[in-house]
Amino acid sequence: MSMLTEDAARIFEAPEYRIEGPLKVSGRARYTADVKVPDALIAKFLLSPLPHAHIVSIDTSAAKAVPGVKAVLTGADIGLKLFGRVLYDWPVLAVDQVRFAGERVAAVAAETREAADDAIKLIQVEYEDLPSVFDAEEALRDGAPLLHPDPSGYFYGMGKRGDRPNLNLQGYELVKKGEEDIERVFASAHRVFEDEYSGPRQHQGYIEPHACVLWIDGDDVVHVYSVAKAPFGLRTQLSRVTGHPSPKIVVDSMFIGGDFGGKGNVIDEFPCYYLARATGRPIRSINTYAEELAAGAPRHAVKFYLRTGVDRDGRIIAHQSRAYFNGGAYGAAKPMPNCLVPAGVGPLEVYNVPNTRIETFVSYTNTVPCGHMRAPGSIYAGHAGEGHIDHIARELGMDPVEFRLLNCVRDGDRGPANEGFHKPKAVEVLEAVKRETSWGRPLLPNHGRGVVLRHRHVGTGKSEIVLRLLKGGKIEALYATPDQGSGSATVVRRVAAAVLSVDPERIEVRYGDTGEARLDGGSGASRVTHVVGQATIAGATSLKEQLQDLAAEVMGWPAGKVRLEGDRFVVADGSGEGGDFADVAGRIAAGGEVEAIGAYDSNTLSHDEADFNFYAYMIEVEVDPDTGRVEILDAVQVVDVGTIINPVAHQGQLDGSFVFGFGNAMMEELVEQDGLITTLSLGEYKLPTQMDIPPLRTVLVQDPVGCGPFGAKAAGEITNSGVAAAVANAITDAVGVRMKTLPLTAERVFASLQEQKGGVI
Amino acid sequence: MRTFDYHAVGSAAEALDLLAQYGEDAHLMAGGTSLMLMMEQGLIQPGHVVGLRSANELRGIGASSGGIEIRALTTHREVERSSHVRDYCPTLVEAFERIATIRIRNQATIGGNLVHADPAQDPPPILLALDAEVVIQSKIGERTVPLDGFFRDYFETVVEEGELLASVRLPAIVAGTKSTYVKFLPRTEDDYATLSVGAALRLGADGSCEHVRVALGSAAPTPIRARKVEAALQGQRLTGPMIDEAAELVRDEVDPLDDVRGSAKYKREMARVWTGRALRSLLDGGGK
Amino acid sequence: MKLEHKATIAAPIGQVWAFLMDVPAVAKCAPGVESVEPLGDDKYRGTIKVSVGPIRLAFQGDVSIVERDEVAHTASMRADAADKRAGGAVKAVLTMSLSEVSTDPPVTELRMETDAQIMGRVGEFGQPIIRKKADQMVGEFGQNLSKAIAAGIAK
Amino acid sequence: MPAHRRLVDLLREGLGLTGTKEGCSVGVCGACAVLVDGDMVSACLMPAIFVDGTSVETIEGLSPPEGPLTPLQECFIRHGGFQCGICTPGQIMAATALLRDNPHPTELEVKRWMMGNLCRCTGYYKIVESILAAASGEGAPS
Repeated sequence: MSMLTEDAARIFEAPEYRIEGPLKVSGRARYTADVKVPDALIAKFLLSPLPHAHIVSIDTSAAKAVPGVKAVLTGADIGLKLFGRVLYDWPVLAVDQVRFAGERVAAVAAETREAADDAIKLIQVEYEDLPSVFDAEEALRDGAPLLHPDPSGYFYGMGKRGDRPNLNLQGYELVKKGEEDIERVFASAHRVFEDEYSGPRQHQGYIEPHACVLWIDGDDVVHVYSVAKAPFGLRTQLSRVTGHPSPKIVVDSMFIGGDFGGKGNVIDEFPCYYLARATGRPIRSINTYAEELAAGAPRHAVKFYLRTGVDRDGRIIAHQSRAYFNGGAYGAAKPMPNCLVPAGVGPLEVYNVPNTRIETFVSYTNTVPCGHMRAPGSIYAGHAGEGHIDHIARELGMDPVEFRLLNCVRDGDRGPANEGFHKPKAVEVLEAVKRETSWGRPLLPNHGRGVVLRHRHVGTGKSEIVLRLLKGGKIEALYATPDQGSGSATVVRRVAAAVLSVDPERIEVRYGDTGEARLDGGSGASRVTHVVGQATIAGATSLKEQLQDLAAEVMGWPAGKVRLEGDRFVVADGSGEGGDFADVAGRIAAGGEVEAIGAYDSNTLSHDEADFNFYAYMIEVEVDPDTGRVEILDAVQVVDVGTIINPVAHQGQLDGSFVFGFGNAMMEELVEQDGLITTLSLGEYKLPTQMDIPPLRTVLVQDPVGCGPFGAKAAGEITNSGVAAAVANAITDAVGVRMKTLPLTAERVFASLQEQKGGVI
Repeated sequence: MRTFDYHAVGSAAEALDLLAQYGEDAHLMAGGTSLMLMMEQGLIQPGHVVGLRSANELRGIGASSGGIEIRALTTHREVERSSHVRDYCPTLVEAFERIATIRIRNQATIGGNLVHADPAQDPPPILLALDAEVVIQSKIGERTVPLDGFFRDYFETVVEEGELLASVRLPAIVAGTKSTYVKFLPRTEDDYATLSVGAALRLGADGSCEHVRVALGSAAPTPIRARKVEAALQGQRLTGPMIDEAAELVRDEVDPLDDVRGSAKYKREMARVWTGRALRSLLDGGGK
Repeated sequence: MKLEHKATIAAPIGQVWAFLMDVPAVAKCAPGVESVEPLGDDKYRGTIKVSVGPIRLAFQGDVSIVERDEVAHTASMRADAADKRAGGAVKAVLTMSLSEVSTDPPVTELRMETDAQIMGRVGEFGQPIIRKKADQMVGEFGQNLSKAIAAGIAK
Repeated sequence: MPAHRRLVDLLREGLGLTGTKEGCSVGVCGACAVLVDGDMVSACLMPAIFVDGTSVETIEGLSPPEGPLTPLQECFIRHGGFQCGICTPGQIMAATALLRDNPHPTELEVKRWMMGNLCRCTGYYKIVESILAAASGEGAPS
C-alpha cells in the first residue's frame, strides 16, 4: 500500500499530540526504577576486579552475617548458568573463572542498600591471575590466551553456528562478490588505495541505568519489571536459563528511559531470579551509572583495513576489507546470527562494486562484553568507508560528490555484499546536496566541507497487535512494544484510524505485558513503524471488515454493502442510509466485544530488494590550527524518507540521530586501561549538551515507497552514523589532515597537524 | 554511603568547637557538592559532618578596603549575580558563569570550592590573577594567607585541622588594570577545563607592562601562577610576538595530568597557546 | 599503568644490591609504609597509608620477591594489597635493575619500572590523580632508597 | 531519614515521588533537577537534611494528577520536547525555573540555562522550541 488515502493524508499531516505525552511531562510515566513492590530486597553484585583470573575460593560467611542480608549467592550456589541473546556464553554468576573486570562474581540481597554494600565488601575472593588479551587482533594470534577453549556446550539460538577459523572468534564472516581471484582485479586496476581506520568503545549514554524488579508469586509466576526492549525475548532467555516455564514468566517493560541498543542486553534479571528464589522476597536491582559504564554492553571498538581499486574513469572495480571488532569476554549481548556486528560489510555499502572480498572478525578479549549501539558498527563503517572514498576522490582529483555520483548504486545495482535495493535514492540525495547546500562554494581559510553518502536498512521483525471494539464504542489497540521514545503508540493510533477511517481519538492504544499482549519482537533496529505499523494495518483491516458486517447485521442494512468511511457507517447502495460511528459501534459492542488480531512478519517481504533509507550529509567546519578544536558551522542532513506518520516525532528522531552521531564523532570514548574501563561517570564520558550542538538543517527527499504502513520507512537510527565521516572529511578539506581514529578530539587534530608540519611535540 | 551524625551549626565558632571535639572524624560541609560525591564513593567516611549552611555570618559579599570580600558560604551563583562583584570586576562574573551548570552553581560555594582544591576548578585562576587572599579562622583567631601559596597539592591546602576558611578578600583594582578568564573546553561546555587561564594586565602611560598576572587551571596538581611568564613581561613594552615568546615559558611551569581532557603533552602546549591568547587579548584592549 | 623512575646512588653496585634484598629495609623507604612482617619464602605482609587531601586509604597486603638475578642485578617484587574501608585494591609489579655508572667514585643507577593496576571503588575515582600520586610515591621511594643506602654506607 | 540520605532518596524512596529521576548520580545529567526555594539543584548531590525548612518543588507539584498541564508541559508535548521521557521531569523543572526568572528568554539564554540537563534522544532542538513556544504564550488553556 503506497498511495495515501484521503483519510491517511489528513491524519498524518496534522501535528501529533503524543499519547504518552501527559504521563511523561508530568513525571507519572512509570519506569522500572520507579516500581515499588512491598517487602522488596535490594540486590547488589560483587564485580571481578581482574580481567582474567581463576577463582580459587570465595568466602561469603562474613557477608551473610551482616544484619539485613538475606542471601549471598555465588556461581557455586546456582551452578553454571549461561545466558545470551543468541549465543548463551555469559555466566549469570562466574564459576571458577572471570573473563573481564566487571564480571559478576556474587549477588547479595539485603533489606537496605547499605547492608548490601557492606556485604559486598565482606565477600572474600581469592583469585589467581590468568594471562589476558585486550586487543581484537592480538586475540587471533598464535599463543593468545583462549577465553572459551570449549564452546561446544553453549546454546546457540539460530540453528548451526557459522564456522570460525579461530576459537577466540565470537563471529566470523566472509562475503565475496564477482571475480573469485580478486587479486587479479586489483592487478588490473588503474590505482589502488589502502587505508586503516579505527574507533573506540562507546556507551549508549541512555540516562536511565538498567534496573529490574522481580518476584515470584504464590502460583510460581515470575513477574518482571524490566528495561528490556524486547520483553518476549527476555521471557525466552529467562526461561531457558532458569528452566522456569515461559508461560509462567510475565515481563513488563512499558517505558524505557533511553535505549540506543543498550537495553537489548539485560543481565540483572537472571541473578535477581535466583535471589528471589533464595529469599522468597521480591528483588529490586538498580545499577549505578558507574556500573553501566564499567560493565554495560558498549559499542565495539573496531579496526578496519580497506583496499579499493579504481579504473581510469574513477569507477570502483574491486574492494577488499577486513574489520576486527573487539567483542569482549562474551558474545551474549549481540542479537545477530553468528554474533556478528552487522556493519562489518558496511564501509562501501552504497556503492556499485563488482568485485569484493569482505571479512568480519569479532574477537573474544578480556574486556567488557560489547553489544549494540544505535546503528551498530555503522558509525565506524561510515567513518572508514566514507573517509576512504573521500581519500580516493581527492587523490583522483575528482569532486567528492561527483565521485560518489559516479559510483553509487542505482536501480537494479547490487551492493558490495550482493544485496539488492528497492528503489535506491543515492542519486537523489546527492543531487539534493548539490542543490540545497553550500557545497562547492568558496571557503575561508581553515574552513572545510565534507560530504557523506550512506544508507540504513529500515529494520525487520515480527509483531502482533490486538484491535478490539470495546463497549462504549472505543477501539482498543493492545500491543507489547516497549516505549523507548519513538512515539509508536501514536503511530498505531494514526495508522489504525487511517485504515478504519475513524477519528483517531477513538483509538485507545494500550501497552500490555507478555502475559496479556501478543508476541512482539521488541523495539530496535528502527523497525517499529514498519513492523508494528504493518501489524496494525492487518488488524485494522480485519476489524473494519468485521465491523462493516456487524453494522449491517445490527442495523438491518444489506449485507456486504456497508462501508466505514469518514467516521460513519454508510450503506453503499445509493440509499444514502448510514449512521455515526459512535451510535452504530455502540450497538455492535452491546452485543459483545469485537476483536481482530493483526500479525506481521517482515520475512514475508522479498529479500531480494530490501528497503533502505539513503542519506547524505554536508557539513562545514572551522578548525583552530593552534588547538585542533573543530567547530561545526553548518550541518545539513539530506534524508530519503517514505510516508511520514508522526511529523513532529519523525523530525525529532532525525534531530536526535544527528546529535547522537555528533557526540559519537567528536567526544565519546570509553577509555580502557589494562582491561578496565576508566571513564566511569558522565563527568568523564561526556555527552553533548545544549550548548554544544551545531546548527542543523534537514532536507527530506520524500517518496512513499517504503515497506512500512502507507509507504513509510524508518527514522530512528538512520543518520547518526554519517556525522563522523562528514566532519572528518571536512577537516581534511579545511586543513589537509585525514582523521582516521574516532573520536575527532581537538588533541587528535592538533597532533595530526603537528605531524603534518613535521614538528614533534 | 556510611551514615554520620550531622551537626547544623549557626556560626563559625560552633563549627570550630565541633571540629575541636571530633578532630579527624569531623568534616565540614558547605554546599556539599564535592563532599557528597566523595562520601558516596566511600572515599571519605567521616563520623561527623558539620553543616555550615545556617552559619549566616559566613555568607555574603561586601566591600573591603577598596576591594571586595566574598564570604566562604557564598554560592557561585550569588557571586555571578552580585552587582557588587560585577562593579568590582566583570571578569570575575564571567569566570563564575563558566563553572559547571547553574544547578551546581546554586549549591556549591566559593569557600568549599577553594578548600576542595581541585586544580580543574574555575575560580582559582581568576582569583589568583586578582591577587586574592583567604581568611582562615580557628579557635585562636584568624590568619590571612595569599591564595598564591594556599594550595599545597591535589585536594590539599594550608587549612589545617581545626581551621575553616572564612572568606576570600580581593584587593582594590588599580585603575587601568584589565583582566580576562579563558576556559578551553574542547569536549562539552559543561566539562572541566582542559586548560584555563586567568590573567590581569596593566600598562603604564608609556605602554610598558606595570603589572601582570597569569594563573592557570588544570595545568598542575594545584592551580598555579606562571611566574616566569610574568617576570618576562614585567616592565617590558609589550608586543604580540613578545607575549608569544613569554608564553613559551609556561611549558616549564606546568605539570599537567594525563586524562580524558587531554594528555599532559597536549595540555602543556595548550597552556602556551591560551596564555598567549589571554595576554594578547588584554594587550589588544580586550578584557574587563 | 606503567611508571618509570631512575635514581642515582653513590655506592658500589654490590652494596646497593645487598640493601635491595633486605625487603623490610627497602619497604621503609616507601612513603606511607607502616609495618612489614616477614611471612617466610620471600613473602612479607604490610600496610601502607596513602592520602590524597582528605582521602585516606590504608592498603594492607603482601609483597613478595618473584624474581631475583644476582648476576644481572635485577629483581622484581609483586604487591597485592587492598583497602577494605573504601573498597579498592592495588596490584603492582616493581622491577628494579641496577647498573654500574662508575666505580671510582662508586655510582650505581637504579631503574624502577612499575606496572600497577588500581581496582575497585578507589579506581572509580580519578585514575589520572591516582597515576600522578603513584608516580610521586615511586619517585619519593627512589630518593629515599638512595638516601638510606648512602646513610648505611656512611655508618 | 538517616543523615546520609540524599534528597533524591528522600523524594523517590522516602516519599514515593518518583517523578524525579536518578540518572548519573554525579550532578551532571539533570534528571534529578528539583527546585529548592525556587533554585534548581541536583537532588543527587544534596543531602536530604539540607531541605529542612525549605520549599521543595518537584514535577509532581506542577500539575495535579487529573488537572490541566502547565503551558510549558503542553508545549513539550506539542513540539516534541521529549522522546523516552526519562530526562523530561528534570528538563521541565529547569525550564520552569528559567521562565520564572526570565519569562521571555532568547534562544541563547534558553540553551545556557538548560545546558545542565542532558537529553540523549531529542538532540535538544525541540526542547528549545518547546520552551520558546511556552514563553511566547502557547500552551495556555484557552
